[in-house]
Amino acid sequence: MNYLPPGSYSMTDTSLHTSVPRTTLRRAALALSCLLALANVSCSPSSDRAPAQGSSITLLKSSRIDERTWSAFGGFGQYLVFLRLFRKDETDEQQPRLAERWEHSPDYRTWTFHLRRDVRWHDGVPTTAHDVKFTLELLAHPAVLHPSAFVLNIESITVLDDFTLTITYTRPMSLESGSIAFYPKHLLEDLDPSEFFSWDFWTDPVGNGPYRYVRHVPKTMMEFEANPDFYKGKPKIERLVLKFGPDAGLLELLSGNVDIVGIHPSQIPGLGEDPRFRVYYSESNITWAHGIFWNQRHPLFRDAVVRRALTLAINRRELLQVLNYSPDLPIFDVIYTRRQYLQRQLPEPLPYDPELAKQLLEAAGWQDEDGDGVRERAGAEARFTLIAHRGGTFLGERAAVYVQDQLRRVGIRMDVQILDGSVMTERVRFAGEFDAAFYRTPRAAYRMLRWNLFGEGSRMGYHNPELVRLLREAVDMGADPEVEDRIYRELWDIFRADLPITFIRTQIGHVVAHRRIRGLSSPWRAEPNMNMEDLWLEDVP
Amino acid sequence: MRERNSDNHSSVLRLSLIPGLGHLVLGERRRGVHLLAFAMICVLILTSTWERFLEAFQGSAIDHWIASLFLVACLLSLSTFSVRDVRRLVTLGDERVQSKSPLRIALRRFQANRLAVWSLYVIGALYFIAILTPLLTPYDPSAIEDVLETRYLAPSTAHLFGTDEFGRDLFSRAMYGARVSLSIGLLAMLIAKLVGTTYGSIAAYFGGVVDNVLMRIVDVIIAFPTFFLMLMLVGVFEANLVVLVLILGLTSWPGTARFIRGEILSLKEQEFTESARAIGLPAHLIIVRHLIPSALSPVLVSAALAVAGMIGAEAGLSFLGLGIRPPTPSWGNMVSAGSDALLVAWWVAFFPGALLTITLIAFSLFADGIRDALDPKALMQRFV
Amino acid sequence: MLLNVQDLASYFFLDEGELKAVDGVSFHVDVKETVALVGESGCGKTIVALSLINLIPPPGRVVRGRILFDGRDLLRMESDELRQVRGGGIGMIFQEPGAALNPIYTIGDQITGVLRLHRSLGKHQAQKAAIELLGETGIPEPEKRMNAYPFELSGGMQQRVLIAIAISGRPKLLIADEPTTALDVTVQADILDLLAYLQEQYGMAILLISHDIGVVADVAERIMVMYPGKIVEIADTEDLFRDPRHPYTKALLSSVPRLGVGHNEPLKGIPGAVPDFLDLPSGCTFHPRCTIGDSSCTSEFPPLVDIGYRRKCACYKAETG
Amino acid sequence: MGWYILKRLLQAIPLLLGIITVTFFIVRLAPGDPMDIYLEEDRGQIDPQAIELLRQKYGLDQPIHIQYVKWVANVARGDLGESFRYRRPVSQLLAEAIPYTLQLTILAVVLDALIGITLGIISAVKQYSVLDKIVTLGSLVIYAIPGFWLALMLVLVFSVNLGWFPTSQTRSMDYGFLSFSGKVLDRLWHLVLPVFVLGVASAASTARYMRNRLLEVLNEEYVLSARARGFRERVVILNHALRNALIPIITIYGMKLPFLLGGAAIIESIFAWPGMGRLAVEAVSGRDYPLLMATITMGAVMTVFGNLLADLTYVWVDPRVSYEGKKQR
Repeated sequence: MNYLPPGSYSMTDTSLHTSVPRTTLRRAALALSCLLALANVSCSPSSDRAPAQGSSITLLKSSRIDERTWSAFGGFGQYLVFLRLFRKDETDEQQPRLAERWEHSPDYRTWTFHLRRDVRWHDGVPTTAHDVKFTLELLAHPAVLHPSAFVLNIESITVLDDFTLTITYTRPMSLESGSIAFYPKHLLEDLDPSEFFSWDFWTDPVGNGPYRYVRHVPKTMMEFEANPDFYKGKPKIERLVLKFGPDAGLLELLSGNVDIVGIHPSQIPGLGEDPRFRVYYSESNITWAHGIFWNQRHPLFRDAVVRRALTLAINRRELLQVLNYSPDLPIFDVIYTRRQYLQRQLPEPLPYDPELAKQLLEAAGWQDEDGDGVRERAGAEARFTLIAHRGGTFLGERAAVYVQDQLRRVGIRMDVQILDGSVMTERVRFAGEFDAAFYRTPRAAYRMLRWNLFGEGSRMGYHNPELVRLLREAVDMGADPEVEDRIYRELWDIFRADLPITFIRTQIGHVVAHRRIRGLSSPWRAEPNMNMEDLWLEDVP
Repeated sequence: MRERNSDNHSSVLRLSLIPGLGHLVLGERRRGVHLLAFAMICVLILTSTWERFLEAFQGSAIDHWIASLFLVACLLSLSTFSVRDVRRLVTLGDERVQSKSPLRIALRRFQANRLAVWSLYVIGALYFIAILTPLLTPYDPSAIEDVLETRYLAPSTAHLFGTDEFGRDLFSRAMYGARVSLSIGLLAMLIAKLVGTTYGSIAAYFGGVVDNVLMRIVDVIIAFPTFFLMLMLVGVFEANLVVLVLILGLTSWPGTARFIRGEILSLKEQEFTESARAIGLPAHLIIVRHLIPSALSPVLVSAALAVAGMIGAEAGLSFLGLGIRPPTPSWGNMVSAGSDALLVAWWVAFFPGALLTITLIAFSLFADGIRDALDPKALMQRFV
Repeated sequence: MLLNVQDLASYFFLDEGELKAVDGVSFHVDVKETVALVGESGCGKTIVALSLINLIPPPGRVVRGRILFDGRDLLRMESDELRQVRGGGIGMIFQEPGAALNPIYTIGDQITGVLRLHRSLGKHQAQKAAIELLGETGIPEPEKRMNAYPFELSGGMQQRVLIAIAISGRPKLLIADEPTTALDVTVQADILDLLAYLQEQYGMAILLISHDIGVVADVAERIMVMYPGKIVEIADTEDLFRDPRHPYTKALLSSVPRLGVGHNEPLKGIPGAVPDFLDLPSGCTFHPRCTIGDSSCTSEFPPLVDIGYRRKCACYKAETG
Repeated sequence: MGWYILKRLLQAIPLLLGIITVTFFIVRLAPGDPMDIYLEEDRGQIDPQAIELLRQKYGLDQPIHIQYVKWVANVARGDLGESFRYRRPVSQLLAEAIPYTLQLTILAVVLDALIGITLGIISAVKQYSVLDKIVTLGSLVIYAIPGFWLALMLVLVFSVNLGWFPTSQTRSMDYGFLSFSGKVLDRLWHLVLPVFVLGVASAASTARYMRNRLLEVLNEEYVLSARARGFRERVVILNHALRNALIPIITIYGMKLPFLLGGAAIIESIFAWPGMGRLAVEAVSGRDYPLLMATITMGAVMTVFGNLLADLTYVWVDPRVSYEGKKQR
């Protein structure tokens, strides 16, 4: 549930993310090192750590997650204990996990999975196709209605033998949504599904993954040890602790209580230049593209030239840095497929060119005649309100502050209104009550269609039949990667000409880890799940 | 002899057009110095911000306009007050006896309380600065310039309170934050007191079933922990500035309602109300006349405390991200933003919090001062 | 002389200035004598009473003078000794019986507390003695009342309890500060009778403080008249009533209503009101209200001088002889 | 006494009904669809049928008055509904959270009483002394410091810089290996900062109140007469004055509960303390309406019972107050 997919990672020096002037940094670092020296001295005897047995690391999770919710709701933690059918690797290929291999029908609706035969639950019982079917049915059970089940679109499941099953979907599916972990049928089938989220099973789970449950302290931590029977062999790090800490994990990290924290980018500067840690980011969850939605019913945004001018006026490179994003991330003006993004096959974005932006605005009739710094046309001021999310993963507040200043420089007055998530959803997607919104769009064609961003009755006042046609085509034929890429390239021209959305960024996760933890890389492009069994520890001087 | 005197008077009066000078000539040093100092501060602000002052009358920003106008109004009213006061002094001459009205006595007692007077200065200065913010801020509070170079600058002469994550000047933002916090506090308090007084009066005036129903409603509202109630409301409604003021005000009136109702009911029962009614005077007139002095002290004290309470509550909500939302600065959300970078940039969270603390302390000291000054129980009454 | 007070002065130090509540008062009380201290409300009578046991509340204190009780100066006593005098040598009754009793303790607790303190009685003995004392002060069913809380008693009963407490330490002097003011008219006489009875029984002296010269007339042998901070006239009761010398005394007497009726009425025939302590007129503080005073009265307060047998007066215009 | 308690409990029923009514309607007046939070989840496309099923599950498809009646009936049966976010019965979540909040608030009250009453007494007895001035001014200042800011600064100094106390949470990681006394100490160690932040402001107000109250009592005639009867000053203050001054403090503590709960909301959020306040804040930010309604209702119910308890204690210790609830003099 935490947005942060602690992914993995090649090293990025922390200083890349913190471009604070050097003098300040030095002063801060000096102060900080004094503080930490003190902290180390007085803390070490009564340290927060449990007695160490072999190699051990501690991961911090937001305390909204606790021993009961950590796995029942999914989220990365459960993959330590429970296996999925497959996962994606660095090259964006599906890597076998519980499933050894799989095939699909020509229409991509029916998939057959062949399971490994050497996977056992931690209590010794073999994991079979019955467990898979049981789990899928359990999650969709009317008394459970697990959030993960909302996206399954399953029509039927047939177990062919103990290690083979076929799943028929209601529509063509790619293997992308493989986030479900499977649970042991023999332990759960007699439990009451209506109490699914309260089962004691979650507090001392029996899984089949690389780590197995050892103990927990209520509302505090959960401890796991390496599973010697893991099908890939015993993981290298012997002991893992999930600590359920505060939202602001930075203090825990700096106090030396934890080794890995999924971190909100706004906290990255808080690390200063602490040599103990490295920041990694994960590019895996690129399902979403964030940007400014221009509502074309607003007179200012009706004109594509103005939208182009506004895009030119925003220094998106600097904005990303303000948001503490890595400077080597791409800037884009179009919607893309996963492959296109990861291989950086994106068209050249519009540059940052405020002078050109001003010219375009002048040409479009927006001129500052009364000299108050705000342009107007036919008596109407170039003024609008941008709505953005409060806090959280959207970074809306921060981006809005920056964009407001950028637009002011080209004579556009932007007011900002910060709203709660559900209000944002209501206003942007259902009511269309906004001038401009800092929001996100799904990358996948079928979702864009479902959202009806560009169709008839578009909530952002942008109806483009050609775009809709291409999206439909992508849904029908896009299960084939080649075809999908081609259709998307056709979409690019429309996006670049019309600029209905000025894209700012994709969704990136940030993780801070202690230097002794190796095997992480940045950018991590596989799935947003910790590949804990591949990590190892190395002592640092 | 008499003519000479009046000659003297008119020259003193002319002199006192410059606030305070007349007083100084007449030997009223304390008041003279105060007036003069205040006037000089105004003039200083006016001259040092002359260009911005003029801008106000061209641009369209209403707060800027108000600030400039306020500054002028301050100077004018200082002069007028100075002249009038000097005229009063010279005409009264030696006969200025110290007035014995309870209000005067209270005022004198208040003046004797140094802490309370200082807290009043602090509050006055805060509101003064808050109104003049558009003239005074050294930087545009939302201007961003070379973020990567200017963010998280430590406090220095260029940036008294340092800069924040966007390189915005925290001193300027704190001033704008003061505006938000202080006006919310004042407005919400006014709403609470207004609603509470009206509600309590209605309950007491009608009595009977109406009173009973109204008071049961008060019981219900009082049963909620106020902060929880505020939390729920800001969560449920989109909290912009107006809504937030309403929420703060409308969750905090029941105490006042109870108090006013109690006062009125006890006045209703007293003899003079009965006798007034007997001679045909409307009872509510009598009640209002007696209510004001008896309720003045508790209402004033609780009003001062309520402003502090509202400012504190707003800061708490904003700290949790539920009150005033960025980019509008408020002390609470500034502390919240600063808590991200507590270790590398302590100043971001420290200064707004410190200002908030100073403000709250000033209000409670001020309330304490009023309470002592208006305490109806003169110390010695019982024994002598 | 049981009590001899010389030049007693008690000031309050307020923000507004010095408040001279008692300013150079001298008088004496003989053994077994009943003396009354009379004056309008707010003239400092209570402060005199509190000064006698050195219990002026802050910010006030006794600033000078001597209080010789049984020959020893109360103001120079060690605190242990002083506590012996309080309650043991000098008993005190206050104006508001309801306020002078601790509301959360039973009558029994309060009276036995004093008995055990000053008479060193055991728990059981104290209990018995308390019941006896309550009976003696005219409380019906004293055993039952022992367990009553003050609020369960009427004002008259409360005053009797207070008297019982005040005499439980067998004091030689009982100071009764307005003992009847807060009570119903019907009860007032009973309480005064009780005081007279107890005085006889225990051989105490009584210093009776009242604003109502009519009330004390029947009980007191001598009367002292007080005007803000000062005693202006002392005389035997009959002498005073027959032949008042100080103009203030005269005014007081002329306004005497029937016994116990209509207290707190302004004085008839005296214009003006009791002056503000913080803003006293110069010289004789009575002069603005005085009918016979002249400019000589405004410079200095007249000393309290002997003007005849057992009587003193502080007025330049008072006829001697 | 039994009858009195019963009577007071019966009187509380309409109050409780009012509380749950107010909560229900405020939350239901909210703009937006409660189910939108599922659209917010970072989970891609959501099947509209699933949303519809959830809507039915939570009874949101029914008209509002039916929902209201059901809500009241359910609350009366102790069923507070199911959290949208946690998908667990709210009563379970509250049962887990309330003990933590009680730990915090009760210890804060204890700290408050220890510091506040003691300082109040000392400063009243030594009125006008330097200590008195420090206490009166200090209490004003401390009372005015916003809790969240104080908490941040204390964490900065005592947790991060000095490392004396943990930054957050309720237990250490090695809690399971500790002996019983070790466990108790560990829990207390984690409670130090939050309890201090919560308790110290409260103690400041108690100290002021206690001082004023005791000064008032010390001015009472019965205290003067106790002195006039020759009791020692210590006896006068401890036996005669203090007991009288302490009685109204009981009511103060009854009234303090809502403030402590409100303060706990912020403090718990800062210290990751899994109590009710944090749950409420989370429910607000997550628009978890069942959880929100339940925590707010629970806060109010706790306040009502806190006041009831204070009233009962009052009746018990003050002889002037009879069970009829009238104060006599």
